Amino acid sequence: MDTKQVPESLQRIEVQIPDRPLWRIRAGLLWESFKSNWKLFKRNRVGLVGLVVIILFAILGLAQPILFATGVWDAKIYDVRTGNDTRVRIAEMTVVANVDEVIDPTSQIDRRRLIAEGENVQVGDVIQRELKHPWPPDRHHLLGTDPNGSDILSQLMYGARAAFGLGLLAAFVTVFIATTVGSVAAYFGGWVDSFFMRFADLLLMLPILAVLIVASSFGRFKLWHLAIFLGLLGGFGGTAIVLKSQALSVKVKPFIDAARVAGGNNWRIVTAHLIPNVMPLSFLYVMFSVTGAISSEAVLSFLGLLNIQMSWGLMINKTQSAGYLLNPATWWLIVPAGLAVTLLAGAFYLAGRGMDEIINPRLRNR
Amino acid sequence: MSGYHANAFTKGSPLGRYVIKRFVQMVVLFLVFFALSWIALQAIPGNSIEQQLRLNPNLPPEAITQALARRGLDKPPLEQFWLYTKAFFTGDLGVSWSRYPQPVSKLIAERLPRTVMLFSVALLFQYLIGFQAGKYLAWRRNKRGEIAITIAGVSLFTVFYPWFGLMMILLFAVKLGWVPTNGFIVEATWRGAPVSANHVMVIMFFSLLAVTAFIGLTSWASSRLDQPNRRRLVKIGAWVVGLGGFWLFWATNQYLVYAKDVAVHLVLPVSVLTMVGFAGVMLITRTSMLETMKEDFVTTARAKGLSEAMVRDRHAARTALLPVSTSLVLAVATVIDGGIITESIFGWPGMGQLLLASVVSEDIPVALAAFSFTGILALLGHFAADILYGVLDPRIRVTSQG
Amino acid sequence: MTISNEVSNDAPILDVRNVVMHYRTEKGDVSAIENVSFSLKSGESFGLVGESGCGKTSMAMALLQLQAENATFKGGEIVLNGEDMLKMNPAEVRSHRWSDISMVFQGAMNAWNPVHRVGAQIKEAMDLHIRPQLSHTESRERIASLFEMVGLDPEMMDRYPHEFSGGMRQRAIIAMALSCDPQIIIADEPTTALDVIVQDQILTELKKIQHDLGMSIIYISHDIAVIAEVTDRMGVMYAGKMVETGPTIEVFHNPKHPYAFLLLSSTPSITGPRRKLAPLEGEPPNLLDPPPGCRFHPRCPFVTDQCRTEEPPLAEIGGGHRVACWNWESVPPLSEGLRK
Amino acid sequence: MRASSKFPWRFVALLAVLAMIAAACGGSTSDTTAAPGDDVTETTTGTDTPDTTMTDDTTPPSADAFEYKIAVIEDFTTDNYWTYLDTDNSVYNGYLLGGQAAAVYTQVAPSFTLAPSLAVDAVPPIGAADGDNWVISVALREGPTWSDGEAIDANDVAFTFNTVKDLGLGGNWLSSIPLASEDDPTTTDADESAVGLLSVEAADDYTVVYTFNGAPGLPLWQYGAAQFPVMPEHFWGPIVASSADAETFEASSGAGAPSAGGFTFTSREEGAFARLSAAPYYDTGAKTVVYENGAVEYTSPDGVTESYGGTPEGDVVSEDVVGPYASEVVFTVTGGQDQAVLALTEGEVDFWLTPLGVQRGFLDRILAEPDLEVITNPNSGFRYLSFNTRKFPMSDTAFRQAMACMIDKEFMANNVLQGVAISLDTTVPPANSYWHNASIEAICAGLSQEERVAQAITILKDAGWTWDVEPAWDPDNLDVIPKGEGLKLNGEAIGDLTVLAPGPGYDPLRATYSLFIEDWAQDLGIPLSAEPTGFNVIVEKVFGPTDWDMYILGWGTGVFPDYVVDFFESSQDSAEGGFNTPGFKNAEFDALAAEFKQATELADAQQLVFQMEEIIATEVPYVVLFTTPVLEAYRNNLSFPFTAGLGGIQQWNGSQASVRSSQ
Repeated sequence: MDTKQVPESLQRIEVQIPDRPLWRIRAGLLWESFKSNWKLFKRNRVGLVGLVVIILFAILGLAQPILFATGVWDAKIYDVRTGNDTRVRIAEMTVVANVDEVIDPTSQIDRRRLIAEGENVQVGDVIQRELKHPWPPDRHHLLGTDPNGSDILSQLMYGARAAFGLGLLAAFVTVFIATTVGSVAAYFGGWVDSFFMRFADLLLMLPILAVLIVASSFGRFKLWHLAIFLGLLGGFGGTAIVLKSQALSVKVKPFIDAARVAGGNNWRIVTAHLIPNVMPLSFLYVMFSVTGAISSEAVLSFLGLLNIQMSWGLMINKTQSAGYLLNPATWWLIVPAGLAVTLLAGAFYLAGRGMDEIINPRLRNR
Repeated sequence: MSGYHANAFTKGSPLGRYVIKRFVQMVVLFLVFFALSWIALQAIPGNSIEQQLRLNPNLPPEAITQALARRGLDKPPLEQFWLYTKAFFTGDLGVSWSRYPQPVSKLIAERLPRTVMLFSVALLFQYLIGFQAGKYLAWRRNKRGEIAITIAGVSLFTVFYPWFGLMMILLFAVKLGWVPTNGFIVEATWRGAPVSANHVMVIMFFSLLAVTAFIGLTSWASSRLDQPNRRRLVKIGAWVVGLGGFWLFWATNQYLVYAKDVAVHLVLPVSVLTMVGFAGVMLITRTSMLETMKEDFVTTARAKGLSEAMVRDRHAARTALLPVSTSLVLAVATVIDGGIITESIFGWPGMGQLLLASVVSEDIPVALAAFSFTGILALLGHFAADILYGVLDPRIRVTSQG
Repeated sequence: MTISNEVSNDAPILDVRNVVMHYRTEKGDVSAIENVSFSLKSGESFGLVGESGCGKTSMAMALLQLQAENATFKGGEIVLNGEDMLKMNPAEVRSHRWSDISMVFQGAMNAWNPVHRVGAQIKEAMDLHIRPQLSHTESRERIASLFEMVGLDPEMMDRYPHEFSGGMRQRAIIAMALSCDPQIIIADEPTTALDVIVQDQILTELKKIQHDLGMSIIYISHDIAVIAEVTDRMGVMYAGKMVETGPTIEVFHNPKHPYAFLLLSSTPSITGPRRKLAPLEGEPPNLLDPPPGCRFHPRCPFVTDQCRTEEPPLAEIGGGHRVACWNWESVPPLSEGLRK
Repeated sequence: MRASSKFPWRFVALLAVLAMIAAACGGSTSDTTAAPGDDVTETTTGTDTPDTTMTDDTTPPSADAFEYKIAVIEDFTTDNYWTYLDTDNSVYNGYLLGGQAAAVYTQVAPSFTLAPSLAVDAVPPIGAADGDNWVISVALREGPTWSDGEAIDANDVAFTFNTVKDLGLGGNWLSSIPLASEDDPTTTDADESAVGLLSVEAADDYTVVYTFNGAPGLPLWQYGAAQFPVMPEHFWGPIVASSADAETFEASSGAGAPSAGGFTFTSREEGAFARLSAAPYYDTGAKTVVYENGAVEYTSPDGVTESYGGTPEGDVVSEDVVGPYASEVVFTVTGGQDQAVLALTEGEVDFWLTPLGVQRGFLDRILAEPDLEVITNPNSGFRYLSFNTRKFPMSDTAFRQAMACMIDKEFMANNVLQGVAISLDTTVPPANSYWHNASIEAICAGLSQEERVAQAITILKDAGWTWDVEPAWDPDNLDVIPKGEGLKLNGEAIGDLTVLAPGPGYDPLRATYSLFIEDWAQDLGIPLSAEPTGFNVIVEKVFGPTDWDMYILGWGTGVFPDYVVDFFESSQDSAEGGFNTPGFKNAEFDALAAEFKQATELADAQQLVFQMEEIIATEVPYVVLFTTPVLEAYRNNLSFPFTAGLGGIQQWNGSQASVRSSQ
């Protein structure tokens, strides 16, 4: 339709005096806007795909404590740290000279492997042999076990919780700081603005990965330290700049002047008027920050630089250091974890993009 | 009627003032960055010497004190900082602690060409492909395939990169065996080579730069030609001459066999970097294009009877190029940081690996030099991005002066 | 006030016949242009007036085939020099754009691409349409003369749009619109964003150019006063329909459609006769679900039962003045105003 | 107007030309700048081809000459032997450069038997007192030469010592050349009485005189100064003379340095590869046979047979006729372990030298190749839990013993860390057979979980510990229920304790172990929590201030067990810069340690080590946890003189001079 702006001179606007309490009107409006936004979001398949994946991972993360609590899983076997399936799987195997000759890998074994594992036998011997970890997926371990005999699915679930915890904490710290900094800088301008913006420049300058490596060298760098650190970097850095420009566009709106004329003090104007209007965009950046945080953690863990008990990145790191990395035969050690990082980070990003098309008026095509 | 110059850059003094102001800001920022980096690196528990010598029980304790003294670590921290800063700003980057006593500048000179080689090629492909893909994606908005391409693009953009790289190695290097798994040269080829690998890479880089610059600039210039036919001819000519010249240059080059070896090793890392990086460029371009396409001037261009391709390329894309080119400049500035993972995965001994190793081994002179290098690159990158923005968007030129 | 222009009696160069255009949206079809017809003769100026959202800009865009992607034509034809534009393929349409119909856009700032020089943007159109192609020098000379014609310093052609003031940009747009010697110029709110003095200058400029070059202009505006000032004939659109059309003097002084009547009553006129101002109450209808019968009936003070069910045809009432209203005879003369 | 229409053309043309020029110059500038600054690449990648040295007629028959291709996963950082032995002492530099030094005495693979190399006497002479000092004079053989034909003589030995002393070289030189304290410029007044080398002089061309400031024992003399690496004076002398200080000297290139080991360093491309070329070797053709009892039978190239380290008895462990057989040793630097395995399986290299050992996960891929062989050997090192005995409750012996009792090493090795860890009870591993005290058994060894809990409770009770809630084994749940609570010694409760251990990203084995230790301690009511901590942080903490509780780390050790003294002697307290991190103080141990340092007979030293180990096993300042096997993989056309031995083939740089190819 004709979207061009035309003075409203030809129209007459009727003002209704509300007879309901203000909060109900507000709640109603909020609900309405949520409903219409949800409709828009739903139409955007991309965002929906992201949301579905996020929910799936949330379920995965929540399932683990339930499995332990209900006794479906025994902590001695399924604990991600000390869990260890000590059941013994015995196979009777003939010793051969080379696995290439092996027709049935469950009944024949390379003599060199036995030598490497400290047993000296001759070709042709038949031995009783315990199947060593990692075990391929079976009904006890849906995604198999790792070289230490602990369950991959359980680790994956734990990792999901770690990723959510880290990602969301980092994102909220980022957005909390960025919203505050952005609004304050936009509203007060002057040296406050200069200070924060130069500080943001400084943070943008940092080689992020290198800085994280330095930070993780401090030895006792825990997951939540990382989350807050990432949150600070993002919150005072790039996100603050984006949100400041949003706050600037809100600041020039008439209702801010009105509030000022009405005698609102600065702080109240910032908290009651500026920040709420920057909020929608902030929420968008929550999504993108989560993506960044999850990837950062995974990279650091992958490089073996974080001293944490379990995470998806660490699962890959452990696979690599134990020598199972480029081995298609033990795919369950490397594929689920890598895929999980990719999917969850991607899902938050997709959901963010979905929201972007709603929140960012420049992208709306209607 | 030669020349109505409205170009703000020729007006001199306001821009000059702007540059000076920015330069002063940059210097201050760098000093803060430098000091903070030093403090952070210094604050890491332990030190390089402890790491090297502490775990040899046969060593007398004097060995450690002596090693510390030789590196100036026996002095109080503030004095160390002062001495180091003084030397740094007079051009002396000091000697490495973990590879004592090799000069830091030598280590960097050794690593830098490799990183530049890898990432210049990768960035070239990323931006060429990403920009084109983003253009088409925006143009196809809400059409079939857009969602699929977007999801594929986002997946590549957010893929857990180290893992993805390893999977690609597994597929293309291990299973299919098409490309080498890692490294940048093969010993057998280089045995008795009359030239160092860095030398060959420098030549490769500049020849590539020359060809890219030639083709790019000629194509750009051709868009100013009036007749479509001549325009096409010049464009094709540029490619033929550029690539032909490139071929001729290398076909007759005595180092061809070495360059080929490096090129073969470049294939996989560059492909993976391109796959991961182009998606980001594509998404930026798409967003930027979508914004641009809502502008009235795109309608104007259509009303003028321009073909869709011309509207897209000359008007929508030209304007959408702004954020993309800015991101290119910033990408160049973060190459070393990004190199950490890529270089670790593909065994490419460049600046990224040097940075990682130096931080892990607490080799402060090397780490600080690498940090400073990235910091300077980032500062110059931001500066260049601003200037570039001004060049590409005439609206900014005026405001940046005022 | 009258405009002295020879109006040729030749066959119309542009004939819009019963065009129906809908926008397809999530919520349903929006009937944006419903059965609109008008024609334009060579050298004639025609005005389209109406509230925002009445379909006049959609109509203008339809003339250049620049309608939004979700627009569909349900019927009618737009005949340009004997060819129906609705039946042309995109390449044919493009060849007619600017060379036959050019446009002066509303909001001149945004109509220019900020990253190209103004001259280059004009030259781009000329390179495309003028055959044989002009040399570089020739193009620049032509642009210079166009600039002089619209009252701009020729040196300005090497500047960027943001270096122009609003009025200058609009002049430059006019220069660009003229650059390929089109038969028709569509001026879509050519003066809306400008201040009054500049508005007047631009309109005068346009009139002069039309006079000098003898081209046809379609003015589109929500401001009936502007239309009255510069056109020979005009049409009033309401909710996607043409409700009244005729010679400008006739319509302006003697509106017979209640909407036109109310519109004119609500507009103070310096040039026209004194009259009482009356407000236009209510809002335009939702075009997703237009009211049955006459689309104006919910707001119409002269409404009858017939209006609510039957759609009035656009009927001739004499002197080329046509009105789509069952009760046009009840509409009082403008000078009397609306009796409450 | 014309001008502006042509402008971009000119601009483009100009830029294109400039770029081409830049391309051309880019090459030439780097050419000229590289040459002076970088002697290394200039001389090494230059035209002096290795073929000229190959054609030298003193090299072994080139009939089976082959390239010995080795993969390494980390780059070499220097080509200067002096620098390598100072602080650039990475194992990789060792692989590359370690073979080029000569030595007066040496240890023979794989039995580590002490044997003469340059020296004439089968065992190092004891020497005699000379006033306050102790003087040992060693006669050298005439005949050994550097690869460039220069004789290796007493001047080289003295030169090496003087260079280290005069230039003040540090790092690991000081562990090979124990300078007397008075002459050590960095030492203040402390420890001046410690025995060290005062001087090494050449009495004549083939007599070296070592002067100590006191009587040296085995650690200082036979397993110390007698084995220090000797460098060629004729090559390094001029460089030393022109070097202002140690830094300049160590920054110089070692390319072209003559070698005493069959290979010389030829070239290196940073981050890619390095090469050694076969060179004339004075010992080529010599035959060394090592017997089961450690005795060595050596037949020189001219057929003279001698034996060292006892009379040959039992089976032959290794028989080796020295080459070099390979024409080149080519090291390829691969990006990581996976890439090294790929290089191995794809036939690009013959052997993978890795101090980490081949990880178990790689076995599948290696064994898929019929021409690859895998061997396993014990590692010379151990991982351990250390208690801070300066602090309560770790200061209580019963507490430490109870903890040690709870730690079920067999369970960990067999069930949890299957095959990647071998349970260990002593700091000297069984594979170091001469020094290993086989009679030592860990506390509670062989007991079940249930018995361990009971035993630990008894140990604690006997020492006066009490509980609010006493732990008990619940046979139904096979677990300790209830867990202990309120553990006290004479009313003194235990505060929260932390065990620092590397995170799973650094070492999954120790990380896992620490979690189990946490569980076991909590069973007893000890409020212990495992904290994954960066390696550098643990090191800084435990060698620095003494406010930690427990930690888990590992030691890589040599064969000669003088480290036992370093780790537990009270004068070596880490608070004072030593290696005794537990702060262990035991008069009996200190006495044995002092005696050990003065011992000159192997048998005496052996008994002393046995006794010291017993004290450690009872007092448990360390709980020795486990060691890891070293897996190595090589192409089976290679033949090594031996494949079984402590530390594996890599302990001997991949037996560069003795390896043969069956092709």
